[in-house]
Amino acid sequence: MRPDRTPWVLGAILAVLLVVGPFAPLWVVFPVTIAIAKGLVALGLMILLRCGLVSFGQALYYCIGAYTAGMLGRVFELDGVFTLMLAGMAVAAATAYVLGFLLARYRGIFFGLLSLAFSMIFYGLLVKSETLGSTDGFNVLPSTLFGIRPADEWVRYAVLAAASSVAFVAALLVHRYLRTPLGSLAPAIKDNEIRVEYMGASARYAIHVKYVIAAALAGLGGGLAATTVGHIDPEMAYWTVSGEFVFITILAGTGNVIAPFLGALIFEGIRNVAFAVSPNTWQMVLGGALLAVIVFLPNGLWSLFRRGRAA
Amino acid sequence: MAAILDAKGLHKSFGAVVAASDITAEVAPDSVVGLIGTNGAGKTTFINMITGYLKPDRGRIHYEGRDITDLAPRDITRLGICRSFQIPQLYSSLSAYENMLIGLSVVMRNHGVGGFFSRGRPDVPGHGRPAEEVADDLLERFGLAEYRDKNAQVLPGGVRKLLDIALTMAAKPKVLLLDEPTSGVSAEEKFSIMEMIMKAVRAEGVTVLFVEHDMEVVSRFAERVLAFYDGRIIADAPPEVALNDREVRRFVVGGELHRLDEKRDGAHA
Amino acid sequence: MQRTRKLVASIAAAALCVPALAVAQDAAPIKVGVVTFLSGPAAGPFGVPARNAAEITIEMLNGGKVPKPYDQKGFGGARLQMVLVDESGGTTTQVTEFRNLVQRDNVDVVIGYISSGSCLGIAPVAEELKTLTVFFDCGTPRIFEERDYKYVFRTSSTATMDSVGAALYVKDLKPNAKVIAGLNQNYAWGQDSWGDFELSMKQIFPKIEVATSQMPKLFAGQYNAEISTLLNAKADVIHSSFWDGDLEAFILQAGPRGLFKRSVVVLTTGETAMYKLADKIPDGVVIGARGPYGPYAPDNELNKWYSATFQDRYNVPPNYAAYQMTQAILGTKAAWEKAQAANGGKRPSIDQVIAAFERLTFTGPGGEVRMAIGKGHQAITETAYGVTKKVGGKMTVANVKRYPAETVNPPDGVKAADWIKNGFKK
Amino acid sequence: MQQLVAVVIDGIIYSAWLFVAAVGLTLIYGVMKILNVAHGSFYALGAYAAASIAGALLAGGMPPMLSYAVLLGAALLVAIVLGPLIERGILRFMYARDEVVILLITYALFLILEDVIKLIWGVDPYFIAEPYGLLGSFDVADLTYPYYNLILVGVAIACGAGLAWTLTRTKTGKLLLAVIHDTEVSRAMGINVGRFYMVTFTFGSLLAAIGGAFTAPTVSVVPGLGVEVIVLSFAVVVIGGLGSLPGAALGAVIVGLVRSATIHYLPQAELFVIYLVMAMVLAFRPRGLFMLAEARKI
Repeated sequence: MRPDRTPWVLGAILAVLLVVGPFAPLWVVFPVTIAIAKGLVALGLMILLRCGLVSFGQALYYCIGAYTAGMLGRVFELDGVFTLMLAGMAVAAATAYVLGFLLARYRGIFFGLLSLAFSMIFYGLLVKSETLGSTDGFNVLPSTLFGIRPADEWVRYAVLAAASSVAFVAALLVHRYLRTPLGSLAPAIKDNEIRVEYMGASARYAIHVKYVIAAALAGLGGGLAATTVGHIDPEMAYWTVSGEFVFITILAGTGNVIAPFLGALIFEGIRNVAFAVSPNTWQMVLGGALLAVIVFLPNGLWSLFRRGRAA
Repeated sequence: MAAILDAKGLHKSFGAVVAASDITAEVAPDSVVGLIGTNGAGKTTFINMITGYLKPDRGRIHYEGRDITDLAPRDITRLGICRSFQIPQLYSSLSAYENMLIGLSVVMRNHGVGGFFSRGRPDVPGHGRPAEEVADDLLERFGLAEYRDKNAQVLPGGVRKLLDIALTMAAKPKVLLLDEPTSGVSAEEKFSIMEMIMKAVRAEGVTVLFVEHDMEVVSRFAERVLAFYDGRIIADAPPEVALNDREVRRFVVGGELHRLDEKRDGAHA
Repeated sequence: MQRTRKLVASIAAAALCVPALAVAQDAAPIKVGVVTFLSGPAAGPFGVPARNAAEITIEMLNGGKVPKPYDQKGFGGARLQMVLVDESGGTTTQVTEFRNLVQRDNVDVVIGYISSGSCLGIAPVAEELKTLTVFFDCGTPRIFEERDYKYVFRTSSTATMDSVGAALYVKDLKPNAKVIAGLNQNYAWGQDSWGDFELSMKQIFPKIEVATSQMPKLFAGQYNAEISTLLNAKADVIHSSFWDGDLEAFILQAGPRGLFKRSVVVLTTGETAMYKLADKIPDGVVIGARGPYGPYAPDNELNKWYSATFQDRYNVPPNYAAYQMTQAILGTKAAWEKAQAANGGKRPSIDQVIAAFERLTFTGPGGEVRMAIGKGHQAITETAYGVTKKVGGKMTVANVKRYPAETVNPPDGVKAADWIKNGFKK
Repeated sequence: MQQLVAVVIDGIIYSAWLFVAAVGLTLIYGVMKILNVAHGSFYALGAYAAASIAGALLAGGMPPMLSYAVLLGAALLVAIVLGPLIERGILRFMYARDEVVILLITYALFLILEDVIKLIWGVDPYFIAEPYGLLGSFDVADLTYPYYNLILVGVAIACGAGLAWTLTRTKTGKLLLAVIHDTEVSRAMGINVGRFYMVTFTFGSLLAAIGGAFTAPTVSVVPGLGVEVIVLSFAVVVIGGLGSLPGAALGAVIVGLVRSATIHYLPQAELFVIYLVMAMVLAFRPRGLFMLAEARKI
């Protein structure tokens, strides 16, 4: 058996981010932090995708995470970056636990579209809540790290460090999870649910658990995005945002827990470049790039890293 | 000794079609029962009801004295009743070995071995060895070693059947229901395959119910025969008695015997 | 296709002009980030006219062709260099792009933002990055009500002015109005516009009855059912802050169904559609332009030059979004040059520009702009409303009423909603 | 009572619009198992083509009554040029991929087509209002409706009936049903499955383009026109059952009537009522109203 190198690679990436972070230009630090937030959402989607499920409503949990973080700041004036992220994660997971009883019964396109419907209903509720600023949303307090507010020049790095540490832990846990019996059930569910049932396992239960984990990760990402961007609005629950997450996940491939983060980083990169080089037609550049990846890298970006070993 | 499996007055209909009508049967532990009958006679419905895929409209099923009628398939499986399928239910995008590993991981999960923080390889409950070893051992016992790393969807039909049964053995069943284990296999191979299955399964004292159309296979391997016709059991006896029953000869065996004779002639020639 | 070619040609022309001008000037160029919608539904009515306005204003400023008092080249003699960004993609994208502008492209000033959501999201980031940022169009009064900003300015009035002005105009036009109804898009802009209008109407007409408030989804496009309810409402006045495609679709669908005959319809942003749909808008529809812009712009030298130059280049008159963009650039220029003068003619620091910008009064093509509220960061202007009237087949506005800035804007330090609730008093 | 009449009429008009916009989606899904996000682009392209071509012809002195034919012609043009191009040029190579991957491909196509539209037509709105008012209007329950709305209803009925007739009464339709039922067997029987896919995709796109073209006279044709249509049509076909023609019709009628009733009686809820209906229907009929549970033989 091949030794499991993923934890070491993850650790190396974390070390690089922590060491290089302070020296990187700030305009790089910010999108990397955003990519980590989106990567967390994509990590959750990857768990579902391994069971053959695609959620077109993951923005629901991203938005719930963000609004939880925002509301904690607004109502209780909490601003610790870890507190906000964990709270976002908890509320998202709790919501998913309830909705999961319904959604775990669905497969294929129906799972996707029902989750889309839920996220759009949430979007509608937020738009109707004028005290929360409706579509304009509201600002999230600048975050603190263990009660310390870093100086302006350091706040971005502090958030990046916090984000990459959290992402490291999340990725490691998910990596372990995927190797547990319950985690490794994913391809079995995707492939043949009847056999899973007749081996004595409940596919529905397994999917419910995975759904909650995915939602927790999305909530984590949403909380992180809220503190990073400093502003939240209902748009975060809109279906186009969910579409973006699915795109990142497929782009990345499901081979490894590192893949979603890589996918998010590359997605942000392409979008940044597209905005810069062709402000009038960036959608075309983005669409073209994504099409190219799907056509030429059928198993996602991760296949680039596996090619040598797969043979 | 008390029956391990006890079905009483099972009834199942789909609209106007009656698939099972007042089926009552007891199965003794450590026995081998052959289920015979023409297509649509109710054999598979019977298996489906026992394994929880279908719920009977009326009637109860007891296993080891416990009522399992309303349990979900997975719960029945966990109690020790496993089944194979007419159309093998495999993880078709994975290799035979990976199929076994996944099956074993489900079994481990059923027994609550999380293994989340454990760094070593825990033993599979009931097998007393790590999953990798059990997988290879089961493949070996079912003669599948040479197909170990082949994708399940490219395997020949008979091999897929065997893999399907090997998968069920991962769960350490006490009762095994085999739905046409030798269909799609050439007549010459039937016996050797049944031989292998029985050897692997009976070594562990598993009670076996199998559906079979080949009366020669039935009379060779079954200790007892349940003959189905039109949703009812029309005979319940040892093979030599059941296969010579008038009703059975007329409704079940008729066509089959004819075929059997042909085959015999061919074998002689 | 022709449009595209023209666009390419003008960009190429602008690009060719830049080096030639650079030779003529010694000062380091000032980089201006310009952010407006270049894609999506807001691009047509606001984003692209605003981009055009930015292009032509910066080009004219660099050429020293703008009338007094803006005849000095660029900002205080330093050439302007524009970096264009699309406002689409949501707040996260916009914050990213804003940081790119400041930290990657090193712009000196950012001028832009149409969506109130963008403005609310960008303001704290501008503060964090200590970058002078001038909002030119977005309407929400919340920006300076919720927080004080040092680096953020807005050179156009808030949306409160549009709603209060509309209510005052209804008082002049239909003093006996009894029933009102609303049709607004279901998002912050539509909700706030209707909220302020309803509140103002209740102050002016204590007995006013609201028959229905329709809130269709943004970009819904199909309004037959809404129009039926509005017809059934038999309201004296119907208020709508619809814009762009939604506004135009509403006009197209409501006209043949006789809504304009049954009620007086107030379109607070009607100016963006009035020329395009001249033959579909009957006489007597109340048209707003979010301030003294377009048909309500004053008859001064600057405006004459502006509307003629814009019309000449783009073959359409500038709409209010274009006016507001030019106003924002000229306001920044005024502050910059005031600071430069105070700095002995040397290039001012950003802090000096900000000091000069606070409580500045300057003149744009839409007349006088006073940075009077929001601690000197938020502009107030007069506003005007009128009704459509076709003269010889040409769309014009008649019965125009102008409302001074203090009448339609809250005083400094008072929240817009409180001000209205208090009967337009402190 | 009067309001109830208005609810029904408004609802039916909206349903007709929804049906035409959505039915192509269900056709393409039914045959090819592709959930086509670029459907919205075809809708927008149809509207743009109709507005610009009809506008130009009207300016050139074409009798206004001919404009209805021009709307149809414009939609045909869009579908015949782009349908085969996209299906043969891109989608054809992707059929082996997962459903969701193909969905993402159509999403990428949608992004690209959005900018293509912008490059061809710019960002300024196009209008082709003449056909809307041309036929006059009728009064019901104190409300005025232009007759054009009846044309929309007529187009919806014609599309639905034509499609149903083609599928059940013609040889092509029967072959198509064979393709839907089992692609592999059909291919083995010598049916040119590739051509069926191309025709289906083109025809589905045509329906979207017709939706756009016949909506153009009532709206302002602007960038982003197609975005709203995508999710709405998804909702309609999911409620009805993916791939089901009667399902799409019923889905459109349900959504249309519910939305209309909401606007008349509870306008604040309009924003999410469609998604609420979708969630409710899926909660009780997990595969939509007209889609049978997939029987799996074991």
